[in-house]
Amino acid sequence: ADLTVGFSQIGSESGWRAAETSVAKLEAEKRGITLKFADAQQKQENQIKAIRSFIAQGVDGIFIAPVVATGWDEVLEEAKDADIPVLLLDRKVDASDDLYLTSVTSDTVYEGKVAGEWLAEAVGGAECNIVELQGTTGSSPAIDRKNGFEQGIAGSDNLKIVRSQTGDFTRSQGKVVMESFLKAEGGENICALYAHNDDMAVGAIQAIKEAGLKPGEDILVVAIDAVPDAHLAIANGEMNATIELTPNMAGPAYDALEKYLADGTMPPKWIQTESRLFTASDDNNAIYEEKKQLGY
Amino acid sequence: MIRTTHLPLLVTLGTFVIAFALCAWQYPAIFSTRVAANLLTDNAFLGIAAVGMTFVILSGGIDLSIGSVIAFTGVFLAVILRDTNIHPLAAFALVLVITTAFGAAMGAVIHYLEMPAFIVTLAGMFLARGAAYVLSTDSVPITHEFFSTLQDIYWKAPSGGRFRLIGGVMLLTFIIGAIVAHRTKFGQNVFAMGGGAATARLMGVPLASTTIRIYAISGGLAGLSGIVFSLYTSAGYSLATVGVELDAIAAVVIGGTLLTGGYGFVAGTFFGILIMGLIQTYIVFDGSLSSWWTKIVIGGLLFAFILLQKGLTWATRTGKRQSTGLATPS
Amino acid sequence: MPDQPTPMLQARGVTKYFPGTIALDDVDIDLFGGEVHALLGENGAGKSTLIKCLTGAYRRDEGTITLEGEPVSPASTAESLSLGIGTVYQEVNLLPNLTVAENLFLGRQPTRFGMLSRKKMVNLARKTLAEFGLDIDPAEPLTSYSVAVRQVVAIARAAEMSGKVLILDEPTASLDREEVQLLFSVIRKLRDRGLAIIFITHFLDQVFEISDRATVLRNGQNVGMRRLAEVTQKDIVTLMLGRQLEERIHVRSGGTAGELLVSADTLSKRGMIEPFSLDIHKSEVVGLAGLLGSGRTETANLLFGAVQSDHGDVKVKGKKIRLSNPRDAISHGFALCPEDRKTEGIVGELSVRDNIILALQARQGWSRPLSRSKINEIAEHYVEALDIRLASLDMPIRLLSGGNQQKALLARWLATDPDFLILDEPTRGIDVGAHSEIISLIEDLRDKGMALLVASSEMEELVAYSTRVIVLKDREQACELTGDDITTANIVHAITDETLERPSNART
Amino acid sequence: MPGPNSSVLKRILPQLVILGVVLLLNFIVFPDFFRIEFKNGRLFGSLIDVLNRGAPTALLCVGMTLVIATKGIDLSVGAVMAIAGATAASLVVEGHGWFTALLGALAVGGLCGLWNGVLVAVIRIQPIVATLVLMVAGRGIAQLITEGTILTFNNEGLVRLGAGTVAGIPTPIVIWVALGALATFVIRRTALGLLIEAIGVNETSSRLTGINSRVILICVYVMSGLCAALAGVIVAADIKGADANNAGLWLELDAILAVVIGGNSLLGGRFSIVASLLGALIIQSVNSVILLSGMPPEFNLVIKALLILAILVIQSPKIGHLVYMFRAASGGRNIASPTRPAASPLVPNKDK
Ligand SMILES: Nc1ncnc2c1ncn2[C@@H]1O[C@H](COP(=O)(O)OP(=O)(O)OP(=O)(O)O)[C@@H](O)[C@H]1O
Ligand SMILES: Nc1ncnc2c1ncn2[C@@H]1O[C@H](COP(=O)(O)OP(=O)(O)OP(=O)(O)O)[C@@H](O)[C@H]1O
Ligand SMILES: [Mg+2]
Ligand SMILES: [Mg+2]
Repeated sequence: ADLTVGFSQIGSESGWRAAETSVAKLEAEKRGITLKFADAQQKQENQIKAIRSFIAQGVDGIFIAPVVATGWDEVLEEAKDADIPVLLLDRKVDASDDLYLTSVTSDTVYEGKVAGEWLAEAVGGAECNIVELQGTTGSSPAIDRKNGFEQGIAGSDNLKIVRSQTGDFTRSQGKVVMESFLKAEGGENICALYAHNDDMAVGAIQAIKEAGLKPGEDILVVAIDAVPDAHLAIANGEMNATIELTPNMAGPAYDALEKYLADGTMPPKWIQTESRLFTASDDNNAIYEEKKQLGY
Repeated sequence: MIRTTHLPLLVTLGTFVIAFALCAWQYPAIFSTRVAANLLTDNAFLGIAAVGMTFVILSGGIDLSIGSVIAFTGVFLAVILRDTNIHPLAAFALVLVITTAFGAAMGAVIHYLEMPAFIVTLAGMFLARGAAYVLSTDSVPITHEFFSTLQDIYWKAPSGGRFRLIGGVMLLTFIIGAIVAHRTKFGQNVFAMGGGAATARLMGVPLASTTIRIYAISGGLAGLSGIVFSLYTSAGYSLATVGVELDAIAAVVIGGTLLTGGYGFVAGTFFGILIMGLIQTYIVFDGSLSSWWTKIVIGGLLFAFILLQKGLTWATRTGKRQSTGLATPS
Repeated sequence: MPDQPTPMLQARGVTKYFPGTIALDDVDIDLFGGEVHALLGENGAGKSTLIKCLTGAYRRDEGTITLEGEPVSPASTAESLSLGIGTVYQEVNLLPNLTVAENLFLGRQPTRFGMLSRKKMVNLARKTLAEFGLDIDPAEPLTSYSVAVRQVVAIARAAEMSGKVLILDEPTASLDREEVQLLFSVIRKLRDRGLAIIFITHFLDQVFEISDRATVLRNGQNVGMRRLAEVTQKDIVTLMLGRQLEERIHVRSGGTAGELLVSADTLSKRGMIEPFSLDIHKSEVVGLAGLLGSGRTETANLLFGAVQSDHGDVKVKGKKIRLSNPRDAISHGFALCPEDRKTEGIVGELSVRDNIILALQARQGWSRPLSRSKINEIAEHYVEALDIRLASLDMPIRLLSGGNQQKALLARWLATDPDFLILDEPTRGIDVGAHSEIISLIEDLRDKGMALLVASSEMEELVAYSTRVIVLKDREQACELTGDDITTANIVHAITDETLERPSNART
Repeated sequence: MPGPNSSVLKRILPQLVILGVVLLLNFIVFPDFFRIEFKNGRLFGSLIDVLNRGAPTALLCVGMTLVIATKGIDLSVGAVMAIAGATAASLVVEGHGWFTALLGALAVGGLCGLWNGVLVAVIRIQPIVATLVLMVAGRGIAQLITEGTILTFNNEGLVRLGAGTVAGIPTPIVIWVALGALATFVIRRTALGLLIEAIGVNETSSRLTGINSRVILICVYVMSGLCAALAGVIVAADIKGADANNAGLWLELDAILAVVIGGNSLLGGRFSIVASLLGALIIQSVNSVILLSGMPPEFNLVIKALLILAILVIQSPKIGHLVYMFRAASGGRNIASPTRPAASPLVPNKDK
C-alpha cells in the first residue's frame, strides 16, 4: 500500500532513541511505507508543531513518541477531526483514549519494579545500601522507574536507598555522580547501584573501577534499557542485570495501523512490549553482536 | 517615505515572502489557512516572549531567563489550580505579578549592582527552573474547565485552519509592543540606552527605572507566554521550553534587531518568528532529515539569514554618503 | 554684569576626590542670570569635573549648590535637566542610533494623544536647528552628519532644555569660525533671555569676545574670578598657569624642505574626496585648511590607509607602496593622530602607559614585547616632555582630562619615531600653555627632518608652523599657499571665495 | 608601584577567598572532603574530584577568557567539544592511534574556531550570533559523525587522556594546569595580552594603531576551538565513548560564568586567565557541594543559582564601593588623603 506515516520523535538524546528511530525507518522500508520523520529536539512544542504540519500535509497516520504525558488533547483532537489515526510510541499520554488508536509502550513502572525485585532476590536477606542514579529530573521515565523500583524493594526492609541523585541519563554524569557517591558513602558501604538507564550505569561502572572496587561483585549493578554496552558489561561481569526496553516500538504500531486502515480493525488500546530481564545467565555476547546492528 | 532606517524591517519582510513562496512552490499544501493558522498558534508563546526579548535587546541587554520563567509559570499555574480553588484568572494575575517582579528584580540587580545582564539573567534562568522543579518535577495536567473554554475559542477557516485565541493574544502583544517601543517616551529611552548607556545617562535618561522596566516587561511577557503555553498544552511541566531564550534571540536577530542594541523593530521580530516557524514547517513537510541533519540545516538556515541581512545592509550602506548639512552663514 | 542679589547658581566648597587625586578642592562659583561666565584652566585643572559635579553626573564629595537661592542637590543629569540646567559635556554626547530629531527631543518629546508625534518632532526640530544655522533633515540618523553638525545639535539640545542655566564644555573645539560666530549669536540671545551660561574653552579670544566674567581653576582650586573687561589675556594666562607664558616668536623656516618623501597621485575615494595629488618632503609641514567637511580628515585617512582609496596611488621616495590598511602605512613610517580621540584614538580601559606604547608595540609585533623598563622609560619620557597631568601611569586613560588624552595620543605616535606624521586637529582641546608647546614641538620635529601633514581648523596655528598650506574646499584641493603667502587673511580668502559662489541655502 | 607578583595576587584575591569559602562549605557538608588517599596508583579524594571534574570547564575557560577579552563570546564551545570527541572516537574506532585521534580532534576544533573567527573578524557578524550558528549546527555535525550513537572505544592511549594518571595525578588535571600555565606564560611574556585587551576595549583605535585585529581575533577564536577540542577529547576519553548528544551540553554557560566569576568583564579588556581558572574551580566546588550534600536533585538548580548569585553579588563593583565607603567612613579622614594608592578597584559612579 502507498501509506505515508508521520513520526514525531522526541529527539536523539540517547543511543536507545537513535535505535528506536532507525528501527522505525527500517520497518517502514520493509513495508514500503513512506516515513516522514520529524525530530523535536526534546521540545513538546516542536512535537505539536510537527503533528499539526503532518495534519496539514494529510498523512495517513501519525506516530508520536511523546516527550511528556500531558498537553496533547488539543492537537490530538485536531488529528481526529482530520480523520488521521494517531499511535503513541514508548510513552503514554494523559488524554482520553478515544483520541488515539493505540499506544505501543512498555510499562516503565514495571521495569523499575523488575529491577527492584531482582535486587531484593539477589542480595537475599543481607543488609544492602543502595545508591540510585536518577534520570533527568522531571522526566517521566525517571519518575516511573524510581517509583517502580521502590515498589520492588518495598517488601524487603534490608534494602535501603541511601543516596539518590540525578545523572541526567548520561554516561558522564553517571560517572561524576557515582564518584561523589563513592566518596560520600565510602565505596565499601555501598552494596548496590540502581541506575535509571544503562548509559549512567556504564559511566558509574568506570567510577567504581577507578575507586578500586569491582563492579558486579563489590557493588551490584542493575539498570534498565538493555542497550548493547550493557550486555557487554554483563558479559564482562561488571554489571549484573538489565531490563530490556525494546527499540522496536514502530513495528507493532505499523501492524496495527495497516490493519486498521485495511478493514477498520481496532487494535487494543495498549500494546505492551515485553520488559525482559537479562542477567549473566543469558548469552550476552551474542545479544551484543545482534543488537549492535540496530543503530544504538 | 521609505527611510534607510527601515531597511532591515523590509529585508526581513521580503525574506519571509520569498521563503514562503519557495516553500509553497515545493509543497503546495503549505499555502493553506491550516499552515497559516498553525504558524500563529504554534508560535504564539515564542512570539510573546520574543516581544519582551526585543525590548531587552534593543536596550543592549539580554535575557536568558525567559525559557525557565515560561516553564515556571506553567508549573505554578498547574500546581495552584490543582491544589487550590482559586479561579484561573486570579491565578493568571498572580503569576503575572510574580514574573514581572522577578524580571524587575533582575533589572534592579543589573542596574544597581552593575552586573552584566548575561550573567544576572543566567542566574535567573537557573533560579526560575529550579523553582519550577521544587514546585513539581512531574508534569501536572490542568483540568479546569475555564481552560477548555479558552481553548475552544477559535475561528475555523473554511479550509480547516483554526485561528485560536492564543494566536490573537500574540498579535495583540506585538501591536502593543510596537506602539510602546516606537511611540512612547519609554520606548525612546530603551533605544537611547541601546545607543550607549553612559551617553543616555548624560542626556537625562533615567537608567534605573528604564532598566528595571525593561526587564519587568520581559519577565511579565515571559509570564504571559507561560500562560499561553499552559493553554497550549493544558499542563505545567518543569522541563518545558528549555532553550527558548535562544530561539527568541534568533527570532529577534533575524527580525533585524541589532544584538548590540539601539537598532530594530518589534514588527521585525514578528517576521523573525514567522521565518523560524516556516523553517520548521518546511523541515517537517520534507520529513526526510535525520535528527542530526535537522540541526545542521537549522543552523545553516540561520546562518543564511544572517548573511543575507549582512549583505543587504552592506549593499545599502555603501553608496550612501554623508552630508555635512551645515548651511553657509550669511 | 550687574550683580543681582541672588545668584542663579551658586556653589560653595565643591570637593571631589578621585583615587590618587583631588580633582576639585573646595571650589566656589557664583553664576548670575544674564551673564556668560567663562570657566578657564589648564588641561586637567578640573573644569569638566566641576560641571559634572554641578549637574549630578558625578557625586560630589563635599559642597553645597543653590539654584536661585534654593539649595539643590541633583543626583543625576535627569534631575539637573528638570531643574533647568542644560549641559553639553566635553565629548559630544549624543546617540548615534537615533535620528537628529530624536536626539534633540529625547526626554521631552512632543506627544499627541499620549503617543509620540514624530511629525511634530521633526518640524519642531527643523525650526530649532534653523536658529542655529543648520538646514538638515532632522529625520535622518545622527550618523549621517559630521562631528561639527553633531556638536551644534548637542548645543541646540542643551539650549532648548535649559530654562535657567546652560553649561557648555568646550563647545567650539570642533567648530570653525563661522559656526563659532553663529553659536555666539545664539548664546547672546539666550543670555539676553536671562539664562546663566557657563562657557569652557581654551580659546582666549573667544572668552574675551563672549564672556562677562571668568573663573580660573588651577589644580582643582579656584584661583580667582575676574571681570574680563578689567583684565588682559596675559593676566588670565598668568592666572591659569601660575606663571608667565614666555612669548614665542615663530619664524617660518622657508625653503629648507628636504628630499621628497611621500607623494600621492590622484588619490581619491568616491563620495569622500575628489582626486588629489600631493608631494610631501622631509623637513616640511604641510597644513590642510578648509571648512568643516571640506575633506581634511578624509585626506589624512586616505594617506594613512585608514580608508581605502578607490583610485590613485601613493609613493614613498618614488616607490609605489601598497596602502590597504593602517599597518601598511605604519610599516613605511607613517603615523596618524586621529581627529576623534574618543572613538578612534584612546583605548579607554587600558592604562596611560599601555596607550602610549601601543603603536610601537603593534609595529614590533606580538612576539617581541617591549621590556618593562623600556616601557616605563618611554612612558615617563613623554609624560614629562608633553607635560601630561596624571595621578599615575597605571590609571585608565579614559580618566584623564580631554587635553591630556590628546597629549598621550601624540606621545603614542611620537614614540614610533615616524618619518611621516599626520596630525588631524592636534590641538583640539589643548590649553594655551600646551598649545604653544605643541606648536614648538611640531617645529622641532620639522627641523629634525620629519615630514608632517597637519589638518587644523585653527588658522593662526597653521600659519605659525606650516611651510605650505593646502586649502580644501568641497572635498577638493582649491589652492596652495607657500612662503609669505601663508597668512590667515589669505586662507580665509581662499575659503570664502568659493563659499560666496556657492548658492546659499542658509536661513540665518 | 607594587611589583608584578603582588599585583597578580591582589587581582585573584577575591577568587581565592571565594574558592576557600566554597571549599569550606564542602567540608561542612562532608567532613572527609579534604582527605586525599593514594589508592590504585592514583590520588583519590573529593578535592581531587573537584580538580578533575573541573577540567572541561577549566579548559574551555582558557579560550573563553581570551574571546571575552576581545569583547566577544563563544557559545559554540559545547558543540565543538561534541564534534571533537566524536572525531577522536571515530578515528580510534577506525584503527588509528590515540595521537592521530588527538591531532584529528584538535584540527577539527581549530577548524571550528577558524569558522567562528572568520564570521566575527571578516564577515563582522556579532560574536554571539556568529557562534550561535555553530552551537545549533555543531551538535548535529557531531551526531553525523557518531550517527546518533554513543561511539565507544577501548584505545588505551586515548582513554588515558581522560581517565588515566600522570604520577598519580589524574591526567585531566595535568592537562588543564599545563595548558593554563602555558597560555598565561605565552600571553604575558609576549605582547599578545596587551594587543588582545586593546582590541577588546576599542577595536577601531586598535586597528588605527596598527594592530592586526583581524588576525588576532581569528587566532583567539581558533584558540577557543582548540581548548574546546581538548576538553571534548577528555570528556570522551573519560567515559570511553563519544556521546554526541550530551558531551559539553550547556557547558558554554558554565565557562562564561567561570570567566565572569574570575572577575573578567564581558565588555572586554583586562583579563586574567588564572582568575578564570579559579572561577572554574569555584563552579565545580559548588557542584560538588550539591552532590555531596545529599539533597534531592530537584533542589540542585536552586542551590546552584543562589550560591552563584551570592558570589556574583559579593564581587559586584558596587558592593566593593559600598564596603570601601563604609571603611572610609569608619576610618575617618583617610578618604581625604590624596596619596591613597591609585590602584584601588573603585570607579566613581558609573562614568564611562
Ligand atoms: N573618573 C576619574 N577618576 C580619576 N581621575 C579623574 C577622573 N576624572 C577626571 N579625573 C582627573 O581629574 C582631573 C581633572 O579632570 P577634568 O576632566 O575636570 O579636567 P579639565 O579641566 O576639564 O581638563 P581639559 O581642559 O583637558 O578638559 C584630571 O587630572 C583627571 O585626570
Ligand atoms: N564614512 C563616510 N562615508 C561617506 N562620506 C563621508 C564619511 N566620512 C566623511 N564623509 C564626508 O566626507 C567629507 C569630508 O569629511 P570631514 O567632515 O571629516 O572633513 P574635514 O574637513 O576633516 O572636517 P572636520 O573639520 O569636521 O574634520 C564630508 O562631506 C563628509 O560628509
Ligand atoms: Mg575638560
Ligand atoms: Mg577633520
